Amino acid sequence: MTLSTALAWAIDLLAVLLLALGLKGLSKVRSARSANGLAALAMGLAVLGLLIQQPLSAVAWLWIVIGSAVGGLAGLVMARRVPMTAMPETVALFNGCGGMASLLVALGVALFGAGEAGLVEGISIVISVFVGAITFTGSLVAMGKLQGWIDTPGWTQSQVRHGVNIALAVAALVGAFSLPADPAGAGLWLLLLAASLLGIGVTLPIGGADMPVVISLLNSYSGVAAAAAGFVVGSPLLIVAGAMVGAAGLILTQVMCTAMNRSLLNVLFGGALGGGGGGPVGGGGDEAGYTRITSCSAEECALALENAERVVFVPGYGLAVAQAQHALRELAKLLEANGTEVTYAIHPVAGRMPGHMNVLLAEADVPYEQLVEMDAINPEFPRTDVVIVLGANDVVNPDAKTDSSSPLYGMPVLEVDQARQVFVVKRSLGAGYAGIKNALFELPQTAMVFGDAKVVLNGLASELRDLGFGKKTAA
Amino acid sequence: MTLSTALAWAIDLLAVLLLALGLKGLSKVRSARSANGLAALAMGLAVLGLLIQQPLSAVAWLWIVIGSAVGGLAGLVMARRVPMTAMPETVALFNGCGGMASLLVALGVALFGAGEAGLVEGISIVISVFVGAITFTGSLVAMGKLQGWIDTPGWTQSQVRHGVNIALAVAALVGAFSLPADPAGAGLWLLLLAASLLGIGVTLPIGGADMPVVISLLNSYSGVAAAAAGFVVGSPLLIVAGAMVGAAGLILTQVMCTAMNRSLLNVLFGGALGGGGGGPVGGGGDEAGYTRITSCSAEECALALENAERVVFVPGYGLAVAQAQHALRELAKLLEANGTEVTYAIHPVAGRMPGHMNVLLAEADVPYEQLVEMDAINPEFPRTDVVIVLGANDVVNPDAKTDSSSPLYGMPVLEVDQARQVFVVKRSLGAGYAGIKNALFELPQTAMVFGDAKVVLNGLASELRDLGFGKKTAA
Amino acid sequence: MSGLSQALWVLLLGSLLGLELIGKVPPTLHTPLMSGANAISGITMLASLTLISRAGENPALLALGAASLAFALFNVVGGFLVTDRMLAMFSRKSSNRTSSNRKPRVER
Amino acid sequence: MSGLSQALWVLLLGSLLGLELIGKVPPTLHTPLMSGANAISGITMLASLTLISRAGENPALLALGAASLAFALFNVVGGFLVTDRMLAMFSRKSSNRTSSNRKPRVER
Ligand SMILES: NC(=O)c1ccc[n+]([C@@H]2O[C@H](COP(=O)([O-])OP(=O)(O)OC[C@H]3O[C@@H](n4cnc5c(N)ncnc54)[C@H](OP(=O)(O)O)[C@@H]3O)[C@@H](O)[C@H]2O)c1
Ligand SMILES: NC(=O)c1ccc[n+]([C@@H]2O[C@H](COP(=O)([O-])OP(=O)(O)OC[C@H]3O[C@@H](n4cnc5c(N)ncnc54)[C@H](OP(=O)(O)O)[C@@H]3O)[C@@H](O)[C@H]2O)c1
Repeated sequence: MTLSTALAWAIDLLAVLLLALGLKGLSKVRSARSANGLAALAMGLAVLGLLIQQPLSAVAWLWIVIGSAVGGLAGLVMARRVPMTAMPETVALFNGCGGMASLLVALGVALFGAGEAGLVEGISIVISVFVGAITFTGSLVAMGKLQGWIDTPGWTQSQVRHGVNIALAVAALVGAFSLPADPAGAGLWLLLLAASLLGIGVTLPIGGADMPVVISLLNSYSGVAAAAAGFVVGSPLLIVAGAMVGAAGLILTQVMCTAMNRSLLNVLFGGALGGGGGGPVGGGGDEAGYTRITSCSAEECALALENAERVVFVPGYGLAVAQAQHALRELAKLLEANGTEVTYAIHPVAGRMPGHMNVLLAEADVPYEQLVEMDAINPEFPRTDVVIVLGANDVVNPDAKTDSSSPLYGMPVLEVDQARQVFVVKRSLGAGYAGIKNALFELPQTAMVFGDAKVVLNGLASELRDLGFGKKTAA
Repeated sequence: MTLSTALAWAIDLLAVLLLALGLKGLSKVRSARSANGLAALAMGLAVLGLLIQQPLSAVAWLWIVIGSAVGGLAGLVMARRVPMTAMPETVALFNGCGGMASLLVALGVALFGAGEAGLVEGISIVISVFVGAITFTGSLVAMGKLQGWIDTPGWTQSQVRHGVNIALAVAALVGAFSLPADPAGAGLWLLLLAASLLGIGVTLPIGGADMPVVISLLNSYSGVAAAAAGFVVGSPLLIVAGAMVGAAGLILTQVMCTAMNRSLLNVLFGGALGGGGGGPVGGGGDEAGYTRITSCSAEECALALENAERVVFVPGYGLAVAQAQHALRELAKLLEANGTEVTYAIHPVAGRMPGHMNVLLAEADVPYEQLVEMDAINPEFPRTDVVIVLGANDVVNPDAKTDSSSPLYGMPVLEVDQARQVFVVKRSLGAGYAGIKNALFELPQTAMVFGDAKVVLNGLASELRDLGFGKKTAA
Repeated sequence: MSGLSQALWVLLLGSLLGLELIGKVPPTLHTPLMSGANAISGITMLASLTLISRAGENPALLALGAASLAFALFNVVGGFLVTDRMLAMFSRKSSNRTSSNRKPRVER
Repeated sequence: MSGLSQALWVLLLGSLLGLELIGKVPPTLHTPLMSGANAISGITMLASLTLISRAGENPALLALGAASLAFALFNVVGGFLVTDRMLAMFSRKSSNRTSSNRKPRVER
């Protein structure tokens, strides 16, 4: 063991330690931000350890600089520019590129024989290519669906897709088995093509609303791809880090499913769910089945707000879609200026990604103290005068508590039905993500205010101004 | 990779998985017992994996059978026979033997060159011998002190011991460094001797009451010794399992220290603490400093019990020492037969080992439902008529809540001072483990009943029988 | 003990560690954790660097390696930055007290 | 990747795993956990077995190995049994309801 090997080894060791600490810290609110920094530091260290150990030619350095500059800069710009609400698709894109990187390495080794040619390396190459390709195409499809660029074709909702996917998997397997005989031959390309198509075929049928789960799963895959690449180039650090991320991603996927009351199998093989899930502009769906609905105008709602002392806003997916967070903030300011107590009830899985509402309202400069978590606000509803539900549906469905046959049964919800008066702002009687009726809409204390969330909020604000609100602050 | 190697490898893998699951499960009440079985199964698997891989001659088998029979049988008998209350010393003995096993393997390899002779093996042998010897002698001393066979010599409480221990450590180092030149020479014996003495020198000054912590630490060491033995014979399974136990033991040691409000450094280098810590028959100590003490006879106490509707017993270390658990159970039965509600308040660190009181009372057939954990019983004290504190002291000290200068400050205690009447049964005004005064004894509602716990309890029972208790059940 | 068996041990232990590290994550942290873990999976850039270092004078291999490196670094740099941005949002404690007293902004 | 470096990786990862596995242990379980972990540390019997298998015809080595095996098995067998005995005490739920209604035993 030379000095530089020993040093490199110590650095690798430290890097793994820091990575583990980083992953651990990321799962706790307090430490999350510094843990992220720690993980980044660990990555830097790992690169350092590698560079110490491997002598590089000038040409190699040139290519490294070019590659880093392009990738790093693109990442930097992307990370700065992208709007907060587009986080899931951004993560999907990053993730896909990670898978692509593992894939390219494996291709390089296979095509040009830049590694040992043992059985282990062979298997590792197959895994790297297979998982890397699935991760890449799957992530891109996930991103496309979240952005609304890609629709869910009809045939993917039928049983046909299972047949297609199985055929693709078999094709990939055939390619994989013909690899040992001819590492750089047609088998490789068959494997690559089949895996790429499989990534599309598996992700395409899944509803846009389930995408965070899928992305988390694909993220776990990209860890596996990294570990496989570790076997290909013989780097224990890469194996450890890849395995760690792969396993952690799996757990996170499971945790996410539990949080939104679904099973992973159902997400993967159950097809798209709910009316609102197809894309960010989704909605509509089955309006039948409601009787006893009271609807009211923005004016009536404004009158109720005028007399209220305590108002709670419940933002949901619809608010995000309508991009109405700023309008909401303006309305809240008017009320506050008038002495009304305003808070926001944040359900953990409101919206389409975990933490969606925190991010959304933080973007509109809502003071952090006014965002109240579900467990803290539920006991407060009985002494609340007016609740305004803004494009939320499932997260305020009282059936989740009472009706054991409901698909939502067991999911903790915001108990807005306890409040004196409830206004529900949405465009129609359409269902939410879970695609089911909401008993809240039929309660006597509930009134529907139909319309786009942003339009209604702006309307409410101008009604209030007409009532003399906001004069003082505007002066 | 032949088939048997692959099989052995898969078995090893499974064994590590089960070991990890076992360790994890052991830290949760529900799963603890099955987790223990899982870990045992894993050990069996590991042995199987090894036997598959290594062909053994008939002679080898003979020796294996002899060794297993002797060790296994002794372990079986010991585990069956030993009284529950002697658990810490039993664990210490087992642990010491584990260290001895690693030590013997390393000696065998060093003396007869039964392994490769690289630097790594050399270092591993040194570590195995060093840690193994410390574990062995340290554990035996710990056991001796817990059994009351070994006293704490005066000089070990002075600073001299640090000098002696440092000298021993240096001697061990000298021996270690002379090993590479002559693996089977004097250096080996110097290392062995110095390490053995060091184990004694480090453990001897520590008070008997701190022994559980020390045993847990030594247990962690025996994990390290096993991992080192893994390097010596080149077994990754051994390395993993040893490292896992070593690390887990360290964490457990830390957790135990926290539970009894001490720091590990203080335990290791602070010397014996408290009057009652010297051995199981300890006690006595500083009786000065109390004024306003009310003492009363067993008769008066019995009268109070006669009129009580709710009685709570608080067992402590003194009850264990007096072996009075059966006497307590008899008294409780008399009261219950009379319709009195009887419960036992279990403080997590009452006694001298974690869970001491559960084990003690379970041995006397006290129904499980009557054992109430601290957090559950504390709110009940205000509506309790009579509390009888039996040889407990620190765990009922109200200063822990109020006096920030107290060494107990911050430790959660049983709030018996909230009850209407408190009787404290102990032999004198002597201090407990922490060696401090107890403000409880001076409270107006407290009365002391001086005497050995067993004697007092028997006295109370006969007083109650004189008052006509137990007639019905006896009939 | 062979290199492969050891590498597999490393794989197994790394996975077990990963399983243990993520315990109870509050839902608000799911997205940042996902994105942070994703950034870490960009560690595959080590493989890209190794490929480049082994490429010698082979231009195709060098280009392939550089492309792989670019993809990986895009993942890493973007991932960490975006995670940090998100976490900054989550932890903005009471720093907006003042901004809530500012004059209402003109609506866009 | 050399054998040593890999063995050290295994050591490191095993330790990290051990650190993670033990989380919050209720005090009543400290003793059983200690004793269970202690039994596991008797895994060193694998080394004893290896020593015996490599001893060939060397009687001293065979005896040493057998002694080591005996010590280790004493640790393992005794450790697991004693842990089980303890845990049986902790979890005896309400099975004593009946025994509490038995006639009082004669005091010893
Ligand atoms: N947070 C996550 O990580 C996550 C991830 C995946 C799935 N989910 C699931 O998503 C659901 C979230 O519940 P949620 O209450 O927030 O949403 P939801 O139940 O999906 O309901 C959203 C409602 O918003 C309305 N809406 C849509 N566009 C609108 C617009 N422009 N203006 C006003 N209203 C609009 C829709 O009704 P109209 O069509 O009638 O307007 C719809 O009923 C839960 O079931 C959760 O499990 C959450
Ligand atoms: N559970 C654990 O794992 C563990 C381990 C190590 C240390 N500790 C520590 O030990 C302490 C436990 O508190 P504790 O209240 O149970 O015990 P304690 O504070 O040590 O007090 C025990 C009392 O029992 C009395 N006693 C001794 N022999 C007796 C006899 N034969 N009959 C009647 N009374 C007798 C003693 O007073 P007299 O001498 O006046 O009779 C002494 O004051 C805590 O400080 C804890 O941190 C616990």
